[in-house]
Amino acid sequence: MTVELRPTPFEPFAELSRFHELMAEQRRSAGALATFIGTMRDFNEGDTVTRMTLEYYPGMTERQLAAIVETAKARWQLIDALVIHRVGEVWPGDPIVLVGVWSTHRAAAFDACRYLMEELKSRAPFWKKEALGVGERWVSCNTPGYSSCG
Amino acid sequence: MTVELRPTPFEPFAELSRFHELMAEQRRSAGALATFIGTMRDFNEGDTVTRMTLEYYPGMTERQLAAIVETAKARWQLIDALVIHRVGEVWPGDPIVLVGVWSTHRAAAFDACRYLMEELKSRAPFWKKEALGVGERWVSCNTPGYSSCG
Amino acid sequence: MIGLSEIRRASIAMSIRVRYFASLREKMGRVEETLAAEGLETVSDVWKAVSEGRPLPEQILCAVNMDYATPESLVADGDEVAFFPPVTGG
Amino acid sequence: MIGLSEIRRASIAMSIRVRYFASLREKMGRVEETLAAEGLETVSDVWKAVSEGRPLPEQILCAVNMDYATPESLVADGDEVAFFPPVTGG
Repeated sequence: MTVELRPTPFEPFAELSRFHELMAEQRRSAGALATFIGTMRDFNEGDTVTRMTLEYYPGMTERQLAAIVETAKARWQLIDALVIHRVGEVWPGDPIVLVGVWSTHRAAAFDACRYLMEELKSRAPFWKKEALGVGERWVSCNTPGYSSCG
Repeated sequence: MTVELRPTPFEPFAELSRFHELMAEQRRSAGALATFIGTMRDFNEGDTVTRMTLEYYPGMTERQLAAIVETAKARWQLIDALVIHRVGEVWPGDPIVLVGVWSTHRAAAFDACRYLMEELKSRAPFWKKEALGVGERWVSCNTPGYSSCG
Repeated sequence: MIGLSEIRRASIAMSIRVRYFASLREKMGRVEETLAAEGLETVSDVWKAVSEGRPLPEQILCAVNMDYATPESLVADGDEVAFFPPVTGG
Repeated sequence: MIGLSEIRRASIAMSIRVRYFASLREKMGRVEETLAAEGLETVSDVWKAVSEGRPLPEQILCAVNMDYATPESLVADGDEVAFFPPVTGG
């Protein structure tokens, strides 16, 4: 189980590929990989966003992410998990968060991946400040993730 | 929305990366990408599986996959979706299925990705025949995917 | 007088193509066959025609022209009917 | 007689480090401060000490030693207490 904070841009597919290959024999028995990649949008609440700064709480952020991953590991049968989250300045189109969950069964992979994302969004100490055309503003809250559009 | 049947091995992360890049400007506004990758396990029902043959129904398989994707598109607000499924001979560790769903919101991406996988497994005409140490056998049914281990 | 091409067209039109897949294909010992359409009104009739009158096993799925169907679904000249076991993709 | 090093140790131990993040950090106009621990029993006491006696705003989250806490959570000498707005990562 790997949790990383990244101060510089990352390429999510290359990260997933590298992590997957490093699993060697184990990956053969995995069977299911569910992932989520969140990238920065160039709009929010009707405004164009040109840049964003991600603040975090060094020490607590890592601690909370590790706790969330441990809970997922205890709750589902997982082979491995990878969580990468950007900090610092990000631009539209930049990946912000990557969650990957390897399991023998797809239900566990899907459930754990979503759980990690929802917990990360509601518990991990990160704060987004958006740079607009004129001025800046803090994002005030995250949208709940379990509502369906269907 | 792209649906492909592949008679030869594919690299899921490279496929996702290529598809993602081709989206150009649109991807900037996507925000959320949920994916599922299913790889061949080297065991099933307690036996070592050395090889597998994926049979399909040319014409109907493509038609059913396209219908499933259309239904997802009507039900959720999606930017794009990619479905790749292997046919022919596969070996342990080989990717079998890749589903990627791009959306503005993570709930739609997660829900639609899972919907596509469950529908694909229950409706798309594919059949697996496993080669064991001695002999071969048809996989008799897919496990339901909505049960949680939690 | 009926020309050869008309006979051929008629014989093609008045038939139903039946296809089998996976374990059912192996059990039937054939990949496909073409039936004369006369007297075949439903998928169930088609199955009986190819299986010496036996009823369609409960777990066997059927399709007409590549859409899922039921044993009661109607069939017509030129249709493609398929029978296969539960699908196991993904 | 108390030596200088003992005084220093005591002054370090008898303190609580308070940290602020994001919009709250900007509102407070400071990143962190160190309070004398005397008379501070709960997170709520710490907040009152840094905000001229005002109650902790409902939406502000708090942590003690990097674990989430409530206004009623106890604090002790040497603790790190943090206040911040709702998190918006992911």
